[in-house]
Amino acid sequence: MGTRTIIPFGPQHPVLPEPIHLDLVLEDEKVVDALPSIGYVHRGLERLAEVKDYNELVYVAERICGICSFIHGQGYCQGVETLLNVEVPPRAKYLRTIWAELSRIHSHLLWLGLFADSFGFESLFMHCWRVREKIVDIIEETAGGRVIFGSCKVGGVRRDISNDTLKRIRGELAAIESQYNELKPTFLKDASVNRRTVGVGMLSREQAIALGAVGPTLRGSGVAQDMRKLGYAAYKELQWEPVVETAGDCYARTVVRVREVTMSFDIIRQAIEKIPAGPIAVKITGNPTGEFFSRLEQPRGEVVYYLKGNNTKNLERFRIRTPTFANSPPLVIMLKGCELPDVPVIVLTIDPCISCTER
Amino acid sequence: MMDTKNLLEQLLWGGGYLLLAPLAGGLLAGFDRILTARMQSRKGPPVLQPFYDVFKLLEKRGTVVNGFQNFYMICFLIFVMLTGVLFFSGGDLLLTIFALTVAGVFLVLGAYSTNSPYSTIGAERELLQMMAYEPMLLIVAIGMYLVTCSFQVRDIITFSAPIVYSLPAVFIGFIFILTIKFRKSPFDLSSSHHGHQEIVKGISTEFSGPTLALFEIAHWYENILLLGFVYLFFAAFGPVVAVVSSIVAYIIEIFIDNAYARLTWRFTVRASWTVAATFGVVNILVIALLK
Amino acid sequence: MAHLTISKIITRSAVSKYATRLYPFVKREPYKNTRGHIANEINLCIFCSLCQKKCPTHAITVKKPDKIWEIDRMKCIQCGACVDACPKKCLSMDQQYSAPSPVKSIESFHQEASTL
Amino acid sequence: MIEPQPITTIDRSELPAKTATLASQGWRLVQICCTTGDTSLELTYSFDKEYAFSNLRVIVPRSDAVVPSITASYLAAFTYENELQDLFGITVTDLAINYNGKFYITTIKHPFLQKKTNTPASTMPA
Repeated sequence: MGTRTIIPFGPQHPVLPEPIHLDLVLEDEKVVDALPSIGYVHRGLERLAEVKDYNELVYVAERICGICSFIHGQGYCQGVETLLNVEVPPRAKYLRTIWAELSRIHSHLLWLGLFADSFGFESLFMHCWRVREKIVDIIEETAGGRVIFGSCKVGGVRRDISNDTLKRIRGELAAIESQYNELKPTFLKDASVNRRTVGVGMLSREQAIALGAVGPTLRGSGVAQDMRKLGYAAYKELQWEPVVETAGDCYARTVVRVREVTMSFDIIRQAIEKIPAGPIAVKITGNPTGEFFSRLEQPRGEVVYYLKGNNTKNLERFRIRTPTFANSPPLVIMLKGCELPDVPVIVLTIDPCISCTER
Repeated sequence: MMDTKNLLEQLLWGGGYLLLAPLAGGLLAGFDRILTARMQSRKGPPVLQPFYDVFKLLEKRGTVVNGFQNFYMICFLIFVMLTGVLFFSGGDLLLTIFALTVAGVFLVLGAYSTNSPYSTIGAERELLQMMAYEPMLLIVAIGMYLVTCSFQVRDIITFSAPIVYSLPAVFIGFIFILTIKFRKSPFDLSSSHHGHQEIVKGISTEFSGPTLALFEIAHWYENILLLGFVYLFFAAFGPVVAVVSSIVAYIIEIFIDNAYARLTWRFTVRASWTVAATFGVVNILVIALLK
Repeated sequence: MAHLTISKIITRSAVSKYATRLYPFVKREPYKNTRGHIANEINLCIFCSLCQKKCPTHAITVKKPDKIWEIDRMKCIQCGACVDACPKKCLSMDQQYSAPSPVKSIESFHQEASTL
Repeated sequence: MIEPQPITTIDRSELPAKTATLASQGWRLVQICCTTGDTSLELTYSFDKEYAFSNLRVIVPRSDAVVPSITASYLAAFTYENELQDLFGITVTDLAINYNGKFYITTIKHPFLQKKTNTPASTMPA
């Protein structure tokens, strides 16, 4: 047994520049224990709901995180719409689906790049982000911002995408997808990458359920659960199946995300083909009452918004359970017994989004 | 016996190395950064950027955790320079390799002296890396001795036939360990490339300002010395071909750097010993048997 | 298992032009929808202060008696809620980003009395 | 799209037993949420099993804000329960991994228990 050292991992320099801190207890290079601490930049956004008009809160919800921004806004709006008993027009639902999937692609490409960086593959990192940039451009063209869409509102969406633009975007996406396909073999088949991911950070199916893992972390361990199957937005009218891998290691979680990007391209294509004409928003009257758990699938996994209205302009309670928060306990378990160089790799496979967690 | 002309020539080469190696090494580093950037679809910095960086580091205030740190770093630089002088003035190849090891040991001592967990792990990894590449370096020296019947660089360099013809497998093995020596992926273990990976630059974490500048300069000296080894394999083709071959070897290293993920130390040691045992030893046995 | 799977991409990148833009020298044309900064056609403004009420970050201050409309660029999040709310449509979303600044400053628009 | 979201109100003493049953049936812990009332705190424990969604609710008075931990059946609950301790001032007994108030380091103790006030514009986050 070697001497035990505690090596700090974060909050200043974790794999992705976000403030999560892990105290790694090492024996030589073996991690015997990992203790996470968060709360460095907690913003108390949940409390903001109690003093802000429920229409204004969309802007707050979108800014919970810069990467999964759209789905935060969407989840909040869906929650309020349910409390108000409002049905969103079909075109708005499709537009939400398209934007949500665009944001999933850009988030996954961002993750793939950071993941490559975690095992020291700089060129792969750069190339993933080069492809991602094209998606971000499409987002800016359609929504006005690179990552903050500002497009959702209670009752629908704030801006339309014309059918001509949608057709052109479909063509652009095909070109982007072929660029993306060039990168796939490096994640899936490259010997040096596989050596760093296969068999690293094991999480069994039973552990994943018991520890409350969500999203690709859960699906990488063989549980076919994707909240899009709940049928919000336009998902129930489109053809798709949750991506599942059974190995439960870092490689499986990578494969889940790699395949999900392809699936998102496909979902957008279907949505562009099927999108109906019509209004994009309905008028909102009244105040939210009752309580509702709005559950959506973010790029990082299931996100839960608990909304409780008391028939005033402000919500009584707005609680956000972000995917990274749920994936932290599995992370601690995965880290036990790994080697130091595997720490960044394992931390990244849950796709940590600390700004979400520090809502 | 050493006559005056010979001595003068040695002094010239040794002095020339001391003066020109940092220039060439810095330019090489600048070229490396541009080529790496282009491989990543970026434009990259100007070719003189490494010099700007070092001058900037030299201007900064030095912060040290332990007074010995600077002493060790200066020793590291001096020993790398000494090694280079030994090599370029046509000295003993074996002595060169051992002097280079001593230089490496000073670097490790410097990293250990800071007591930081990151540099301690970096230093441990550096030692493991030295373990990994040493056998192959020795095989290079032995192989050259078997071919040329001398350990003296001045004899090896004037040998009539290209050494790479006799030692092709040893050359491949040498290129393999060059990746470790150049601190490039997949073997950049002791100083991770980016500041935000698990050991935060590892061995050089606690060096800053002028001390870090010395580290960079030593690295330039070291790179030129290592390319000198490559030169030896091609010396008989004439200086132009040999220099071009060395540069091509460097480009191959940059390519490998950009095409691989970083691997772990266990794999590094296993792989480099396997390469040394197969490529190196087999090549040497063949040479020995044919003699 | 395969080696050098990325070699085709990096070789092609090495010999072709880089994908990055040399930003301060080369600027991309903003899109029509790009949310850059809020502009105010101050002479049309009626100082109803609806924008001030709707602004989620309280970046806008309307001083009706002085006919001054102020925006704190550092607080503004470019959501466009004020543009949606404006009854006279004098507020608009400009496509250029507001310039970065080391200090917080409030931009003031003052309506000349003569234009009314 | 509205799925049934049943909420069963139980007494806090029943909590460990109920969650143990759910855990053995393979339900996944989705979240624990606390809503502050004037005199009471309302805790909601949400579970999921193959898209089915179910909740347990425990209401405790503010003056006696103590609940048993469910980390015996759901280890992952430690993050939520530490959050309850740090933000809502609830004492969670038998907590497996207890940060003792250091999970969130806040300037105000138990910030979510503070009275709702209309934040003046000057203190709004920029």
